[in-house]
Amino acid sequence: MKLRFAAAVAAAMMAAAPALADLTVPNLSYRTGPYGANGNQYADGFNDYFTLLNERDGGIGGQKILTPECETAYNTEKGVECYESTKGNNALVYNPFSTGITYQLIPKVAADGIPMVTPGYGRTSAKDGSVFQWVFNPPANYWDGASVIVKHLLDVNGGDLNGKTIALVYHNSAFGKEPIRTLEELSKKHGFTLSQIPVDPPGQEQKSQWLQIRREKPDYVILYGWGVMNQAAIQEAANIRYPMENLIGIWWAGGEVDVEPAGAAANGYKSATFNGVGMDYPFYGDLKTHVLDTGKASGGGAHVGKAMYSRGMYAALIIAEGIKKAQELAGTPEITAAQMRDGLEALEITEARMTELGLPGFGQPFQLSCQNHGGSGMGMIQQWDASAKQWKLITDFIQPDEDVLQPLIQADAQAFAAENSIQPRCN
Amino acid sequence: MLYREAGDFKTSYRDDSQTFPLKLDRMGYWVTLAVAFGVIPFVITDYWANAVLVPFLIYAIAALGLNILVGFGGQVSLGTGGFMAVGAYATYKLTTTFPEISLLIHILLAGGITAAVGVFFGLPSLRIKGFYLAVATLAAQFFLVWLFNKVPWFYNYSASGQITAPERTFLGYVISGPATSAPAKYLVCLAFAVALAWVARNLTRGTAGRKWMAIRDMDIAAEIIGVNPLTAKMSAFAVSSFFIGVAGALLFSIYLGAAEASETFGINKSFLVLFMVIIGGLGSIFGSFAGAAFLVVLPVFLKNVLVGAFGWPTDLAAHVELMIVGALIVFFLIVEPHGLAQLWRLTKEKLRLWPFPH
Amino acid sequence: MEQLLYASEVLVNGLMAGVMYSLVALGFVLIFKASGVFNYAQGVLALFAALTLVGIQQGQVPFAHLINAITGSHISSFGWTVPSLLAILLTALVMVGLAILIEALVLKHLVGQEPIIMFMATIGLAYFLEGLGDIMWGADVKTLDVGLPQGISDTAEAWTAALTGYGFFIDRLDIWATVIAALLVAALVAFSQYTKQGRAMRAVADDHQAALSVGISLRFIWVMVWSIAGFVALVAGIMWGTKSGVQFSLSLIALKALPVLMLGGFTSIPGAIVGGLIIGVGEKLFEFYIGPMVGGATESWFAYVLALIFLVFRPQGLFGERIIERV
Amino acid sequence: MSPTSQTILSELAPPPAAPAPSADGYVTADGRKIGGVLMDLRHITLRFGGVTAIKDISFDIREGEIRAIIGPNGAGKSSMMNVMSGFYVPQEGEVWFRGAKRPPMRPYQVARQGLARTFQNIALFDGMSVLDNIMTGRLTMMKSSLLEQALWWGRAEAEETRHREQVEKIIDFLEIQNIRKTPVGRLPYGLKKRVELARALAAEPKLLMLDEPMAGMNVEEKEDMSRFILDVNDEFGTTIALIEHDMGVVMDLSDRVVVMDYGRKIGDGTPDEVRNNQEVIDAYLGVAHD
Repeated sequence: MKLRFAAAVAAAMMAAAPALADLTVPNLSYRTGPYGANGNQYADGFNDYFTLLNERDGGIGGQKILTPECETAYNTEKGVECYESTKGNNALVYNPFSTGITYQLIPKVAADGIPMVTPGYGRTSAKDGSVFQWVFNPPANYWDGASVIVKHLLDVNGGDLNGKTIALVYHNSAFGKEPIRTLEELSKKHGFTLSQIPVDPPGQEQKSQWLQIRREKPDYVILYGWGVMNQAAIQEAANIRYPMENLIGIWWAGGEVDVEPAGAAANGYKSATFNGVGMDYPFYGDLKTHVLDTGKASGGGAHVGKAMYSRGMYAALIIAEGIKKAQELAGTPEITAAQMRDGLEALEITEARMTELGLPGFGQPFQLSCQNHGGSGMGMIQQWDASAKQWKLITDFIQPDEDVLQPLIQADAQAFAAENSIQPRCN
Repeated sequence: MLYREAGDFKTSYRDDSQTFPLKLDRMGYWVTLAVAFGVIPFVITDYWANAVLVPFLIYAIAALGLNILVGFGGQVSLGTGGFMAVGAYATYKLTTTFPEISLLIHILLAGGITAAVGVFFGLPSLRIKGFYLAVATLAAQFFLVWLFNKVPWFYNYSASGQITAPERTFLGYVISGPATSAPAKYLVCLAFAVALAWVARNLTRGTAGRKWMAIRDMDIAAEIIGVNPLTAKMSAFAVSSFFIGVAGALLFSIYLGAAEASETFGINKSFLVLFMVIIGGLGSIFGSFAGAAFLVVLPVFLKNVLVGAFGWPTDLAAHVELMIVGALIVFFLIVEPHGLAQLWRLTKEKLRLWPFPH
Repeated sequence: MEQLLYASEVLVNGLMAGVMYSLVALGFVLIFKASGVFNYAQGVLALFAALTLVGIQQGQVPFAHLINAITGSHISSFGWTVPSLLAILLTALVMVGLAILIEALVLKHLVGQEPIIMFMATIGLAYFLEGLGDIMWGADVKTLDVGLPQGISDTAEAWTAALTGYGFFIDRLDIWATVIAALLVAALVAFSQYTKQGRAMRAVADDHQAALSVGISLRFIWVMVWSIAGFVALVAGIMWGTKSGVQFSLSLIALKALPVLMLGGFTSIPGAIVGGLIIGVGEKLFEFYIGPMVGGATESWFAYVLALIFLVFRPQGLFGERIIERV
Repeated sequence: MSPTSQTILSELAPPPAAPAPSADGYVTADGRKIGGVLMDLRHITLRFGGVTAIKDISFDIREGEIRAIIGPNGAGKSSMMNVMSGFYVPQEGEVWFRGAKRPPMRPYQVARQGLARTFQNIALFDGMSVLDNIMTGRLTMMKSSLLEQALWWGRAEAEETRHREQVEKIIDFLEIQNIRKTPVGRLPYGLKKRVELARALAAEPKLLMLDEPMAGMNVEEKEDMSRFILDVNDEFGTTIALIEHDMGVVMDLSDRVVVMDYGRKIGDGTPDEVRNNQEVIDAYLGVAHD
């Protein structure tokens, strides 16, 4: 009796193996916990893109793409469990959608030889492919985001930020602390004063922080928040009547969920983004025909077109293009994880290709290489229109300040290489 | 009738105070150990190591530690996450500062440092009791996490505040860092878990354990019969924190390989370990293992059943999983408030009588 | 001078924040006082109440996601909206129903267990309700609007500006919260002083055995107390939900209430209020004066440390009864 | 001490049967030798807030003696014992033990000087077995370090076995062998009392204090307990101070008796003397206090 039970437990502990010959891209998602609202949309977008490819094109190169989901609850340990339980099934590439889990997985994917793609999050210095051989963070990273925002502020101020003050309100975690070093460099370069205001997660209560902002009256506030912290920050900003157009969030503070609870007061709030917004793309026609109308949409299609959904979709797009490239290079549709890495390192997404995919201007053109795992790092600025309940793009793609970023990335990557005795390659 | 104590006589007090007075229990124990050390390392996969066994062993150590404090010492603590963070960060600082010294020694030292921190935060227990103390230990939890987040020295000034375990070897085998094999991880954790369980058993069956339990059961009477509450409570905090520190060190250096204070060692960790202790059984060493196994395995099990076998969407499964875990906690408490260990004892008592129930 | 004005503004806002903490702490105190149960699920109760309120208000179909997943349908909404006041009433009824269920399924079976076991059971309950709330109403961030105003109060700003030359920031929602909290406490006091049920509740709080022996039904009292705590959770949920949307993180406000409880004593309603005010003011002033020197974000731990230091000197809390040790 | 009781005391002439207590002790009626002063309580006054529980009481306890403290409910007997065991610190007065004045110290330090006691409302450790409870009586004698205990090495194991042997003797003596491994919480009242006595005995105290050791017992149990008390005194030569309600028991057991009423001492002497003391009789018969 006891033995039989143990056997049943053991059997259940073994994750079900998918049919061979399919390509597996595990979707480490989170639909519960404090960040479940964001994770929900993202995971739906990620799934739907592959569903569309499977339904419309029969997969990529004739190979169906499976995206078995595993719930991480944004928890690093569950993330590791998900990674371990899925990697055995010929996992091709990972996209954990959590900076914390990314840090856990960086050494693991290197040991296992499975590439990881972290669009817009994760470890910034992973852009240096000579050190981080298995990690990719195109098209933009946290430091790019900070630089793009400052560039935008330069544009708004006629190229001069001298004497201005900028406050950084940040999630007191790995993610929130990322831009500090960049912004410090940029403040030296452009002569603005940077003040740092940390908010401990979860961050529903930010009265002190916003009273401080009200007293100090910084010209601009940059928001690196996540989850409830964003909603609370935008609400408090509205409460003190901080000019919304001077409050600019990183892309993870740029979803509908972040602004909607504040209602009309959030009108004019800006955030960075590395992908297009809204549903004015031909792509959505196909999506409707093949996925939404056939009832195959992930999560019932409730979030199609939302900002987080779009980002999840874009992440899937980058991975799909990588698979395609890898198949070309390998000369076979049944690629391995190592071949996937080669495909990603040869990945080039042009404007023409984006148009071909039905998403003209949705994402920036970029090219990866052995050395460059991060792409061009451009971002746009979007602004919230509360009456229409829509994000509007107000700039084109803005190039980050590579002069400042590149040395920082190199220094950080080299420190990592030294700490872990990694021999840089690509020479 | 197969499981019995009749005829199992003790001829010395030494025999009588051993861990498993019954021969059958003793045999079961040795067989378990033999399998754990002799069989599992050869069959273990990455998945079993990383998703089940390694976290189980590490949490068992933490639960043992907390059980010493709560179950034996009667002092409720919600600072476990913070103390685990001390262990993790101490290991990180030690092993990056003195890379030539074995990681295993650093882990023990980290336990010692955690013990010192634990004693400091345990001092209020001399004045504060019960739930007030539980909430007071949250001060340690939040302050320590804030400290490790805030002071760059603790994370060697890395940009994101993450700490990453460097590669370390023991007897030529890699035991830390990404290249660690599943058996190596498992064996290191197993060795620590077995050794510390043995230590916990020794402490709780002897003088220290009696002092702790006396304070737990009736602190005033304990003092009047000669127990110094200061040393008794502080030694409970020290020993408990040592265990928890080692667990934190292993969690970081062997299991996860990277950690961030607020994410990995948050308040949830404190609650999780406390659940393990209560569900397993307060004041029981076996219970610490049972509780850890229950709470590590159950979610993985439920996830695999609901998502893997039934094919539910992951979010539904995750929500149902929460409901099931919650309902099971309540159910267990109603059926047996003294935890899995008591359930196991009762089962054994029934087995002794089987097949003649009267 | 300017610094002093800023400090006063911080102090006023600290008081307001304290009221918000007190609202959560009140629920804990009610249950602990009447049943000796440290109800960890209080935060989740607030989340559950707020979720239910939004769900009823917007005419969501409960368990829509589950139903859709099983039957393949696409339902989500009844297509009606319910007026705020009615929705609040209906939610209060749901909370009463929940209290009855909790009593019948959990508490009844655990009468007389040790406090830590009861505590543990409420943690199990918290898990369950968290999952249930998500399944019933979905995990999205929801906007809660029952018509409470938000944002800076112009009147307060104008007055203070005229008086001191610096216009204070006072959130209108906070003013409302203060008024509502005052009304709530007054109602609770009136209830416990002037109604038969209230007196029975106090009797149980004083002495379980004695209350039972004069024929008070413990089960009824427990249901009643949990219902009231559910209602208090609803009020707290409305306040916090209006502030930052209804979502999982709402349940974490319980962590803000714990130091208030330590300070005020687990059994004292005035303690919950005064403790909340002290914590609110203390953590805001500390963040204002000391925060910048140590890198900020001190609010996560300061409240606990303050309460801890206080307790070392006065172990029974602010309003707790003095502990006399006997053998 | 009120003047009246002082006069009464001075009127109490030394009885012919027992010689006056001197520095060197005396010999009891049944021929036991009583030694010098073990504990001397001098002018003890104890107040709780405005309530005075003990008013200027002095008496001594001699080596080898069985000394009883009696009095009606609320007389302050238990408070007196709490003062003796160091749990309460009196506002006035001195406690002398083995010829030295007791400095301010914590109760556990008092215990280590060689005092052990039982409690009126049994204070056993409910979660532990009978054996472990009795072993706690010997905690003050344990010398092994935490590290030795952790590794069950060096002194730890030897110590455990040695003390276990002593405890087993006490278990035999009190005839509780069959409940050795039973958790104390499950025992009936009478046995708990016995285990508590065992725990106190295990400490091998110089002075054993028993707070109502026979309260709530039936006649048979009382007889057993009386026998144990006498045997302890006899076999180990342990000095015993006891509080008891049952006058019959007190008169049979004790060598000298202190009588308390309303926090005052109203009588002190051999059982016979106390029995004939008018104030004691009044107190027990409930004569109205003025």
